Amino acid sequence: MNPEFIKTICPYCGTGCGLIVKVENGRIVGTYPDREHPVSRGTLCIKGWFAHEFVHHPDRLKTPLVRIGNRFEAISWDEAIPLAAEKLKATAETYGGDAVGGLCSAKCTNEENYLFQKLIRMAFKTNNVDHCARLCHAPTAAGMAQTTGSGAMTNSISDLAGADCILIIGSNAAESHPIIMGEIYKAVDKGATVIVVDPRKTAVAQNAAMHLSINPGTDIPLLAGMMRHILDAGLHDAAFIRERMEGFEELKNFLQAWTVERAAGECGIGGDTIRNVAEVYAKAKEAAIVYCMGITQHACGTANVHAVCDLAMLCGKIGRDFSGVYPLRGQNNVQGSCDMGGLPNVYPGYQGVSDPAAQEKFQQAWERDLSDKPGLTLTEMIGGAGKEIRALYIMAENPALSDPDVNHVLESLAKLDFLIVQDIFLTETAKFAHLVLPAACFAEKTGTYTNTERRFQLLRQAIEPPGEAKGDFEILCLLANGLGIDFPYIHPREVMEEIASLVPAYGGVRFDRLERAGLQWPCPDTYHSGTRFLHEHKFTRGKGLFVTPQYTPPFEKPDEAYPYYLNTGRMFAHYHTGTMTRRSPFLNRELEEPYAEIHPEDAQRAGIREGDRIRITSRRGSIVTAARISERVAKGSIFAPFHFTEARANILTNPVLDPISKIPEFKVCAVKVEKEPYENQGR
Amino acid sequence: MLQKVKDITRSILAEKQADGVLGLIRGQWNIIQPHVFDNLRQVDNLVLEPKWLLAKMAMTVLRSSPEGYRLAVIARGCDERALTELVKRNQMEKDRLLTIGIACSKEQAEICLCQRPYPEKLDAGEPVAGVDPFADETTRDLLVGDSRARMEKWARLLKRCIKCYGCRNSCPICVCIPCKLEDEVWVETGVIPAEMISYHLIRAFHLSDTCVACGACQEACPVHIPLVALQRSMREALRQVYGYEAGLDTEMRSPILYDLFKKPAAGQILPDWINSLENDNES
Amino acid sequence: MTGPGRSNNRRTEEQATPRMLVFACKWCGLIGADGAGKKRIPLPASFRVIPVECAALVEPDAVIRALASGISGVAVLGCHLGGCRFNHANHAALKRLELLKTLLDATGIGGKRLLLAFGTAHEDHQYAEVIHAFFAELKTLPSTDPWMY
Amino acid sequence: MSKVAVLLCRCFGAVDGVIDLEALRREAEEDASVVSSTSSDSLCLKEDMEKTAALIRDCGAEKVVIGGCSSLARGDAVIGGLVREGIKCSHIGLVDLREGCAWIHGDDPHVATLKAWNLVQMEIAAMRYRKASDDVTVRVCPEAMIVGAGPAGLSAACTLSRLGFRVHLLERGSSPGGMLNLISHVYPSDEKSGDKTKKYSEEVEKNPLISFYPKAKILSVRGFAGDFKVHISSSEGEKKLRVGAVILASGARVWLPYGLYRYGKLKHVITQMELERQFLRESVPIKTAVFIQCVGARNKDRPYCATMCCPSSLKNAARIRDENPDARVFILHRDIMTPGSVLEAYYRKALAKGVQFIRFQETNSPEILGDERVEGVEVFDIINGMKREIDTDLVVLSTPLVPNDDNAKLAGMLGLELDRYGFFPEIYPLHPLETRMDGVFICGSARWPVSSDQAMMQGEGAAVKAASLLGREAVSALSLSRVPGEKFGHASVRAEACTGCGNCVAVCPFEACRLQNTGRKSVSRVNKLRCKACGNCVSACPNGTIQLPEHDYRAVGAMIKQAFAEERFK
Repeated sequence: MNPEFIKTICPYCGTGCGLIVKVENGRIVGTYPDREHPVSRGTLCIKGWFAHEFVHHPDRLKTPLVRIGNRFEAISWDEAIPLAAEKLKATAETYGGDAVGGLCSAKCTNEENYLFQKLIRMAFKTNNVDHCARLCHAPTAAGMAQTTGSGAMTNSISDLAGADCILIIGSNAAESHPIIMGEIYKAVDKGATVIVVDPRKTAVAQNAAMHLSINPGTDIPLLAGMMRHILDAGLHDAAFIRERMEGFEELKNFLQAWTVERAAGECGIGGDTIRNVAEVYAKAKEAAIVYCMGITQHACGTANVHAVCDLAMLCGKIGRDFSGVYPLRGQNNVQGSCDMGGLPNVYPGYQGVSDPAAQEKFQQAWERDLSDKPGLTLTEMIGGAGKEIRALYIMAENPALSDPDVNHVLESLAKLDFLIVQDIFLTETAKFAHLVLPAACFAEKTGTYTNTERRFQLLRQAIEPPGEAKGDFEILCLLANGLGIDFPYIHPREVMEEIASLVPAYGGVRFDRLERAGLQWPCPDTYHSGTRFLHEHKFTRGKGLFVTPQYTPPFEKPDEAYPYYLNTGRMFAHYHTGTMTRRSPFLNRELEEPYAEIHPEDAQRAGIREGDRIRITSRRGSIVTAARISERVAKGSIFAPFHFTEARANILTNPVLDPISKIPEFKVCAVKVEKEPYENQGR
Repeated sequence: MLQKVKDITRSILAEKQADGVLGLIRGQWNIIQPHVFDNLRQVDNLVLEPKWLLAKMAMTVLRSSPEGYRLAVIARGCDERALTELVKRNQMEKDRLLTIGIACSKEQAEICLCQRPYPEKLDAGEPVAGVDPFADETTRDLLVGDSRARMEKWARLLKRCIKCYGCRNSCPICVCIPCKLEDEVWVETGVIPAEMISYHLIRAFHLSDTCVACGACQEACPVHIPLVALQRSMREALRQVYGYEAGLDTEMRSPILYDLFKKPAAGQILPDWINSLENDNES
Repeated sequence: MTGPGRSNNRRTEEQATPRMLVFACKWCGLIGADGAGKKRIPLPASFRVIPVECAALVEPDAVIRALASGISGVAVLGCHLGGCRFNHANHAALKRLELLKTLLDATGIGGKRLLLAFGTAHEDHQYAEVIHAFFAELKTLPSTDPWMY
Repeated sequence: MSKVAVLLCRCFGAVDGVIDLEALRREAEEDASVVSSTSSDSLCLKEDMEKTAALIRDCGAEKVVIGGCSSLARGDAVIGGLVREGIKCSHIGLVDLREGCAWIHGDDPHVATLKAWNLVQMEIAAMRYRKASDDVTVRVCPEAMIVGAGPAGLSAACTLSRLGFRVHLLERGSSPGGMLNLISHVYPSDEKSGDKTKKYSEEVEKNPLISFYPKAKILSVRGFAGDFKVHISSSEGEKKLRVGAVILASGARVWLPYGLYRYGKLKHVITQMELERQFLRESVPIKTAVFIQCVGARNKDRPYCATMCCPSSLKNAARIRDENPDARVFILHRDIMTPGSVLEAYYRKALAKGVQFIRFQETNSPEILGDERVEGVEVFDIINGMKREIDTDLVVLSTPLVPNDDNAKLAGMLGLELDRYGFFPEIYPLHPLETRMDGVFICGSARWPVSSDQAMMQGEGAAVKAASLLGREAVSALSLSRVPGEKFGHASVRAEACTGCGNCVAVCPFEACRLQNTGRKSVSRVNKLRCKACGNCVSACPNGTIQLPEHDYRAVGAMIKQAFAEERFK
């Protein structure tokens, strides 16, 4: 009768806060913050406090479903697994292994991701494995790997509290990473200066000492302008550059072209502001750069990341306590799923597939021949659906809402020969599936998550999955056996041991070491206590590299036909495609309907009033949503959150890709706005 | 103190004074969590730290328990006061509740700026003297002095609010379902910072006569808003004007709900004929 | 109603004329308002009257809501203490709203933004006086702009 | 969403002389919930009213927003007219555009129009959330309980029984008569008080409709107008009564001035009542007597005038002179209070009979001379400005009537409050003899010290008021109203959201709320017949569970939101 309290990890953002769920009679009845958790320390955001609400939602998938005509029919696991295996095998036999693709998930545990990519790579001898990191921090992984050798947050979240200057670029941490914002406020209370670069006046910007409302997509000009001024004023850390960096001359040459005035012109702000910000940053004893989707989701996302790293390295503000570069990962385990090799070009631990040594190592360990050809990325797989890709296995992803130009995505998904979707709800994507496998949510499985500060944390099973649903771990093992691969694992613990043996940086990670507070990688052996910050004496790649960031202006600029910039993003009560949050009554109450923010002057011109229904149209499609008149957006800009299936902001977004990381340009496209006719106002 | 609490717990369970004792247990993986002790063996793992408000949990345990179930709660001063307030608001029955009062340490009292770091019914531990919250510089900064400067200070702090509802969720006395803070009439939904004036002032005012200054809200705030300071002024006003303090006694009734003809409020000048009214209507 | 409830009252800049909301009890304040109208006593225009059955019906939350919507001051006009047709109802209102003033003072918004007039505005001239005086008072108070966003 | 019709009244130029009503009308039409927006010359005129009603029916509007004059002017009349046309009172919103806008902002038509638009907008927005309270009807129990068988109670009982209602007459003592039993004559008729009581007590005895309960005590009262459940005990034991109305005629008591004028120490310092008792027993001729007025009255403790002490002194002083024409009788007074033609004549009669009047000041009150016994009185006469010594062996102190000690208890049971002195007040000067509790009426000295004939008059009045309630077959909660139109409404509770905290029970001035245990939790219940819709519970409720449907919090929120909405008449 007594309630049980189980310590676990929040399933939402990359902060990885500690939750304690209260279980009564096999049901989760409440969530409490974990007072002893190293990151959240007894606090939670709105999503965390109500994380239990979706778990027992009646919409949860309880049995495998197979498509028959236009409807789904429940089948048993005994039918589902052979069906899946047979279809995948047939596809591989007919079209070759490269016609099969797999999307693993940033929502699943490290062990599951590891198994997923292992399954795809082993069974089909292909590297067509990717996941939604492609849509958020692929540029970070690529860009930071080039500059520092390690595509992860250099420091720990708690380090932010010790910084004297925090430069936040393109992150609305207050809504997307609230607990991290708390650390920033700690620094503010100690006297730190917070500078926010964001076209929108976000909640973060409202609380900052300085807010730079730059034109969308002009991050490189701004950072280049800052670097130029730092160089001109001699504020750079010459000793650091001499000892630890390379490529300085190239950078200097590049900066020749970027006078502060030119930068200011591009950004639409004053040159003195840029000088001022540059000085504040460079002169601060400890300075941190926090960035997020505002940097990465551009067609020049990787170059943006380069520019950010260049600035930090130019001032020597990296590789020590407090100072560093803090990319904020968006999903609870997006760091982990990248680490576990859920990317088409690398094995677990970022060991390149085209690196013969790595290939050899994994071939030996897995006892199968592996492909040395980098696989297709998520965007390429979706784009090539029905062509190069004939069968797709999607584990807990929802590209029908999250990918750019979703109208096109939907068309592509419909073209697939066979689509398996493994999820906890019948998502928009699952509706296209031929086979739907019911999976377990965070409270129903054991495993590890890696949060944005590279901390492996233990997820503990609190309750059993509903109905016949199974943990992804179990499903993967079943499917592997169906495909004739031996996955002899009984517990995720064993998978973790296998990972530790294959990836040196995770060599010391064991479940029993994670019980109390988790471990931050690199952790090479079982005596190592984890690494609080990276690049202390030397960069992971040896010397740090200045990469010159090549500026590409946003692909689509407002013109006469489409006069507004569209910016997409999150809002605080919802999370990504809303699969979980919109099924949580409390969170959904906070915001039930989609909206788009528009500046009062623009609204007045278009005759739009608060709450009116408006139609936003881009070259790719249009959505109808409610207008919210707000000075948070700049004049000439529209902001729309992308959580809503009834007004998918990603119908509008532009699928133009970053050449290196293949991330689409989510943050900028051109749209037009009209008020819906009176009869459609729905009043 | 720990030993004494364990002894009392054992004797309560042995003598069947209560069917369960709510306290903290050091469980598997060294995790400390609330627990209802109902057999003597478990009592060995009982711990008292960290400070963890159990009042609301006691309420939920009593609600889902059969009739006649009696629960003992290991209660700090604030816990006891919160329980008293819950009893006053009919959220639990007084005779089904027993408390094992423990005193807080001086350090804890200083962290909480607690005026009464001990329960009225003290069973274990030495009570330490209370702290005057208004002697604390941060509190004074927020509540005393130039009002314009104070307004800016509060605005700056409250502007951080990310509307996590942690303050409400962790409050031992907030029991309403639904809550006014969830209603778009009172607090704009879907926007952060939460409307500063309405969210925080409505929350603060709803607790004006029930807040026991336990500090749970402040501890749960991810953005470090000094929420307890918001209550202090009202608590102090009620204490000075009416001699009322929340949670001391179930018989002590809130002056804004009862005895309404009595002295209205500080600073309110009444016409002199009112005086006779007060005197005549003591009953 | 679509979209989240949001107020149109938000002030974008410092306003020369304070905006005032009057909750007038039907049995006193409203009679005063009527009388002032009949006598055609000129009053500043930026106040709005919401008639209520009794001052006790004015929820403190509504006062907070009004201040949060960019209204500079709220006046509650009720009957004489002891002269309420609902027994002690206006005493209850007084005690509640006085306590609210404490909170407004503590946060620096200023308790003076809430005017409680019990029985002083049931006649036309008194009503006009109360409105004028409150306007004058509000003009001296610092703006609440830091609280608006 | 409800459909709203907006009716604007030009009031023959009184409104549209300042406010641009046409612009207002056009703007209102734009509003999504408005189905019709019209203006007319004068809504309160019969022809316009009929036209309007037809128009509302035609456009299918459920709710009406009227922009015109204030409710005190013709607003209530317009509402009344529409109610007669079949529109629910709570579905009509009145916006005061004349007194509340046009006439006070006549100097700036532009601003006034803007404000008027805001006011109309506020009401349109609020209308969306206003609902009508559910009404309940109870059968009226055609019986009355009268508390106190003094002159007021007796006359009330006889009047009611003559009107055909059953009456339960409760008396604290053992026989009817009340204070009349303590005095010998009554002023101004100088009748014997016994005669006066007699005709009533005979009727009480004979009339089968009147049950008399001597030595009665009220143990509890529950219920509401039309159906009170009273538990009493009397010499015949305990009994439960069901009555439709209660008339409170419990009277008052005499204040004894211990500590003043050495009362209680000197034998011949007596009160008016003791003098009456002497007269009742056997009249002893009195040679000299000094009456001192306002003893313990009209001072800081009891600032009121008890109204019956001056005439009583006049009565007794005159009587002493009548019985002994040589007697020297003085009345020391601060002011002689004899209002009205009858009492003024009564005063002149006493004057003519040779009663002497000396006026003193409150700050310089008379002093009793003599150590062992009364030898005289020293008084500073402010009329001729000198100190006077009056030889006398009898001093009669005129003391006021004060409330009964158990008034508070009685008030508590009936859900009444006492006034600042402890008497039972009337709800409002406009509603004499009615209390704040519907179905409870007051008369006689329980309400205010009065003479016996006034008490009887009030008794009859209260009886008639009670009869108007008892004569109804049934009452509905909304019909229990004293103002034109329907009652405002009453509070209602959403049981599923109620936390049972009891705040509403604590603050309700009428004990209309109580907690009901529904298994796991307590839930507040509102007695609709007791509820007066003051809204105190609404403000005290922590989560808005208890609401007045006519004044829903969402309506208030909407009004606040619209109060200074976008200013569009640029």
